[in-house]
Amino acid sequence: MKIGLYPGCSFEGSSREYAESLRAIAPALGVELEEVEGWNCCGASSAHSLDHTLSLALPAKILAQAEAQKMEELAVPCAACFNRLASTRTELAADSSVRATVAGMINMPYAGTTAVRNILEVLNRVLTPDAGKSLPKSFPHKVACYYGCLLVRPKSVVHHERMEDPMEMDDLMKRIGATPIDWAMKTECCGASFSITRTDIVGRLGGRILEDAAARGAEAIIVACPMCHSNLDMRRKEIERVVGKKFNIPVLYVTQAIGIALGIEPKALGLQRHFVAVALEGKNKVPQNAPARRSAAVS
Amino acid sequence: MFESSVEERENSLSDLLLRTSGVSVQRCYQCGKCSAGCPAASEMDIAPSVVLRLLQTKSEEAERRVLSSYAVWLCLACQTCVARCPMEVDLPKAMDLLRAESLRRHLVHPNAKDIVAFHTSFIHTIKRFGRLWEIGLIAEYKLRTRHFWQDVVVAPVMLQKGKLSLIPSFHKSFVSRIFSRIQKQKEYSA
Amino acid sequence: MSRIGVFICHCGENISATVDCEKVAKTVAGVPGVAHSVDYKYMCSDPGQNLIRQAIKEKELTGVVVAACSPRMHEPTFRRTCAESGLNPFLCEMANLREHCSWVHAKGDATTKKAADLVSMMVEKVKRNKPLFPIKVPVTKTALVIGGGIAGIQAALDIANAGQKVIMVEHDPSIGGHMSQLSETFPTLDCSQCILTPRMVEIAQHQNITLYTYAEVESLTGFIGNFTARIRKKAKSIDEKACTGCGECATACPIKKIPSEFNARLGLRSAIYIPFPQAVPNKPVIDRTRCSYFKTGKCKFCQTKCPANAIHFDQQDELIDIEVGSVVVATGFNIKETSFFPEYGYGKYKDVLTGLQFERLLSASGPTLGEPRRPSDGTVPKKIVFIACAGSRDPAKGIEYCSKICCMYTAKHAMLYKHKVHDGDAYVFYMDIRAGGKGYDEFVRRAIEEDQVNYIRGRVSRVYERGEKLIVRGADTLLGAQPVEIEADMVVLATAGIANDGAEELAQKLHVSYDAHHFFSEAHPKLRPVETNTAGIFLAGACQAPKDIPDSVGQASAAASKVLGLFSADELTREPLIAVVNRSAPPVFSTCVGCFTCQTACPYNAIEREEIKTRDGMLIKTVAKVNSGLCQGCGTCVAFCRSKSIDLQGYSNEQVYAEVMEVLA
Amino acid sequence: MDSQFEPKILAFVCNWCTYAGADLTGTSRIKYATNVRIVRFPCTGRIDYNLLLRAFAQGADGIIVSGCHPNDCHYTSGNFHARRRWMVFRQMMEYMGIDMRRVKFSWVSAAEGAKWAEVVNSAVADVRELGPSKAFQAMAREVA
Repeated sequence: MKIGLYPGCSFEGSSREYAESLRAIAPALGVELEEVEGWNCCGASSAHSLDHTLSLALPAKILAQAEAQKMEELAVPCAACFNRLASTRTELAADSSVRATVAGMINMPYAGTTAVRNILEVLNRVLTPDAGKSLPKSFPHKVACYYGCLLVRPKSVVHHERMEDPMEMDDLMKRIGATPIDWAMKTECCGASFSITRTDIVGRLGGRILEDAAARGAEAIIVACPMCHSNLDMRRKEIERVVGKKFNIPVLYVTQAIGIALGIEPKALGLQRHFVAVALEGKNKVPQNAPARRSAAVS
Repeated sequence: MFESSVEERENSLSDLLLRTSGVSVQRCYQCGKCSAGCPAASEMDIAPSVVLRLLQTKSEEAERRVLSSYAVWLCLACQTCVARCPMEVDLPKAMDLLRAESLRRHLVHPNAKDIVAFHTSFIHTIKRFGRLWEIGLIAEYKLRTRHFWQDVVVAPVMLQKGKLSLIPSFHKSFVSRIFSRIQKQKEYSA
Repeated sequence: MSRIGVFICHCGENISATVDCEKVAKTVAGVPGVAHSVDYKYMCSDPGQNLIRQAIKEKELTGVVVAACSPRMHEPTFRRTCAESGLNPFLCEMANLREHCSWVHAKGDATTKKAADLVSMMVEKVKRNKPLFPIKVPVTKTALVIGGGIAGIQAALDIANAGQKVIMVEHDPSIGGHMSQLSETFPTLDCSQCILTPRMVEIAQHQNITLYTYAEVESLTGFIGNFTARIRKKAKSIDEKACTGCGECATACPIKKIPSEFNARLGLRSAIYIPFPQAVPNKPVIDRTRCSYFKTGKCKFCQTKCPANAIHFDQQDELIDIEVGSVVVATGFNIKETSFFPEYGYGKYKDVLTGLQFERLLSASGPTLGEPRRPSDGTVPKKIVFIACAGSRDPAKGIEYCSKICCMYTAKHAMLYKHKVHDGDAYVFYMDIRAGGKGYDEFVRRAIEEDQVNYIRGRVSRVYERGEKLIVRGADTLLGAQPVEIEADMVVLATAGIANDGAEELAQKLHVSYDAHHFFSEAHPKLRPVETNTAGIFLAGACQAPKDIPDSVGQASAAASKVLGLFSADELTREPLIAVVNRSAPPVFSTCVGCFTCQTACPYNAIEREEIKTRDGMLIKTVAKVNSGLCQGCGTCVAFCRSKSIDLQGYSNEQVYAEVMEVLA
Repeated sequence: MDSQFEPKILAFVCNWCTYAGADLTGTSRIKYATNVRIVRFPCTGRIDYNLLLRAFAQGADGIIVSGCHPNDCHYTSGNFHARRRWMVFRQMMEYMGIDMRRVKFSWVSAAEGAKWAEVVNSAVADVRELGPSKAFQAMAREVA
């Protein structure tokens, strides 16, 4: 399957391992990723916090570029970027006059023909249940799937029918042999946008999440969002300070978990980049060599 | 304590909200479900549902209270409130507009200066490089806020773990042009 | 040649002030066919009416036009006057000179001219009026009551005690409805079953009442006074005559793990079961969807154990046609399940209950014998949170309306809990307390002041499990909406009251209208609250909207009195202003070509097919025929008829065309 | 000063809503133009639109058709049928050269006395604008 890719800024910096792990598993899953040329930042929470037009123009530019490259679908690994792009797409679809203004701003034609997909949608499509069977059930770990806010809300943009209790990541994990736990913090906010400005809030909110996951015996928290990851991993010290407790539970990107299951060696998945050490290993850990990958490959 | 006035004003914030973003604050029947679910409510000086109540009064004083509140800046845009609101009042959308107004009317709450500084720095880096460059962002943020010692722990580790790039991936791009176009249009409409 | 008499009324000054009545009388006197034209100060007064009576006799009038006030005011008066002097009342029409002319126009020629026009229009109409005779329809003095809850029971008893026959159809194995599930009732806290069961028994024993349980209305045809209902008696697989209700069968039944409907799924029942100890009738039924014999063809344990060998696996559904004169719909309501609230735990937390489930926990006949215990581990909850408006007043979830009963039963629940668990804490999250009703607000105050139930004004955002506890995240809107977090042992949702499943289909079977939420609609929200828009069909209880017991009982008695009023005469008299299909001599018989467009147009299914046959039964043609009992005289069919074969008595094509032509002439 | 044109307006109304509404206009003594003549029907559903044609042919200058508001019909659905049939029929009338501004379709309930006066007055005003309805009459005469 060939699909467009909008990496998003963090892919080049704070969430490198996400990029690495995604690129590492892609061939094994038979996914070919085509990057949006000369992509720009989506504006994140800052743009829509200060300037509505800007918060539309930046994502619109990205979508317009994707259209120019004839992409039918655009995979967006970062949940925050996904949400900005999807929101923009919805708002522009709803109002032709806004569409016109924004097209003027970015000085590019915009039709809204490119669909926006988050990483879970994409992975669930390639790792279909039967494809899943052919996957090694070799990630035998108890995991807490953490979705956060932006993969499931708001209704008007994401149209998620199990908004309060999403399951798609849990399903993915089951397919690679993990046992996802039923926990309460799946979609509670981690305070992402205050990572730098109000670290104390991040500490409190992140604390609630880690506590529940740990209390229910999860060996790892699985995420699909660089913001969530940096808050729960990089900000671990602050969290521990606020909660007054130590947690050694690692936080993995969904792509890393799959990578481990596929037997891809840790370095290629960027596990060493985490602040909280990842001790998890795949069952029948295959040494990194081509045949192993091919055997795991699904087309 | 302020007295809520009943006198109807032209171009009250609630009218503005309805016109520009289609959010009707009058729909709110003050059940408080938003405040109950809001992860930042405990930090806020005015709870989300109270923000709506103040806007419902349409009184100048109430609106000033909203625009100069810390609450509007503490909204995480996590969308929990609107997701569960029985009347489907899109608070996060309203918050965006309220922040913009708060800036425009120079009513930003003192404690919110850092948050504003962060957002501004963020947008500046994008304007300059088209993409986010963490070090650039942090640097500018620190200059704006003088929080020089914050994150001295994290940053080096990030560097060493290769999570920070010292040179921005430079895309002298169209983005700065987008900014100027928006600026022009603003002056035009103003 | 018709001889029309015209009588112009001054109505004191009301008409004559702006209309020159004499002039009108003179002008109209000139209209061909007018044999008599006078004006008088008060036509509705005795002397005025006498003028009419005399003229009819002396001038041998064939029609009368009274030009006075609105016909909606005095038409009956003057038609009676005519009838008294031997003129068919339907040969009398009124011209509305007051409301439609003198009161709305200034004095002047234009006004007088209009008055004259209005009168001559009526003259032209009356010339074409035909003598009509009131329609008499016989009344079958038996009422069908659908639903055996408190509303149905009340209506049935009222009708039966007044000496009329009642047939009650209940869809469950026992009558009693939701009230039989309740523990104690607000605001007096008397035990629900204690006041209900005697009435249930009375139903079963009343000589005027025939009871069909485990039965449904298959169809309803006919019209007021003359309905035919087809009842499906579902096979109970039991010979009710033989069965003694000993209950051996239920004990014998190996399938015992079926969630009990009566206990709101908190208790279990067997596949052959009596829903609850006080059930009426107190005979079991076999739930064929669960019974292992019906599923696998093996078992029959119950049959072998039955001392009366009353169990018949081969029993079939039975269809019964009954004649009834009137119908009372009392099918009640239902409640939303907790699964409606993902944010409150998707119905996956065992200790998040609906109000009805909590009633069962409080009820002495319930699964815990009246002790509130957690379904999860059987412990007594020490801290319990009640959430009002769970689903009601929630447009986002598709229910805008207030369910009306929740405020009161929530107060009752909290109160009863405190009575049973003295050291327990009860919290109620509410938006408004709607306690309108005799002694209701006092009741709520008692819960707050005497029983120290903690009322917190605010909606709950989320409920989730942490260990043994349920974490309830709410806000106190009276304290600036500051967040409140309660570690509860049990959460009770006052879920919305909704229409019963199948309400829509039933409404369509009965041809009664229903609202967007499938509650049945009354004919008029204020002045006709128990009638439906179909004559002879009445509403009682929560099938119309969520109601508490007093309201349901009140409406039931009201419906009963409507039925009794209908049954007070042997015949119904109806105005003959109805549609008719023309008939003519052979070989045409009727200009109707049998396209039956009229049938699709008629709101009352009043149009039937009639086959015209030769003596030796050969079909000549099929034509439309109006059922005079069903037709309400709207005339829609007339407008639809392509061959102008169907016409409306009193508003015939001929009549209205004549009116129009006259005024434009 | 020349006398202004006084149009002949016919009003076909239902007995339960608009006729009663017009009664209320009377009892509340609200004044309106004398040009209108009301013809009473049980329900707008009863109105056969050929009657409108005949009326125009006979020299009516304008016609008002008025009944119960949607869902308020005494016969539950009569007014809907009227409306639906009207949609079809109006095209035919236009085709026959009748200026549709001469026909006013309105909903006046038994409680809307004032509204009835407005309906009549605006109808009279509009038709006065248009002047006498000649064209169609002429045509009708030819056909006859």
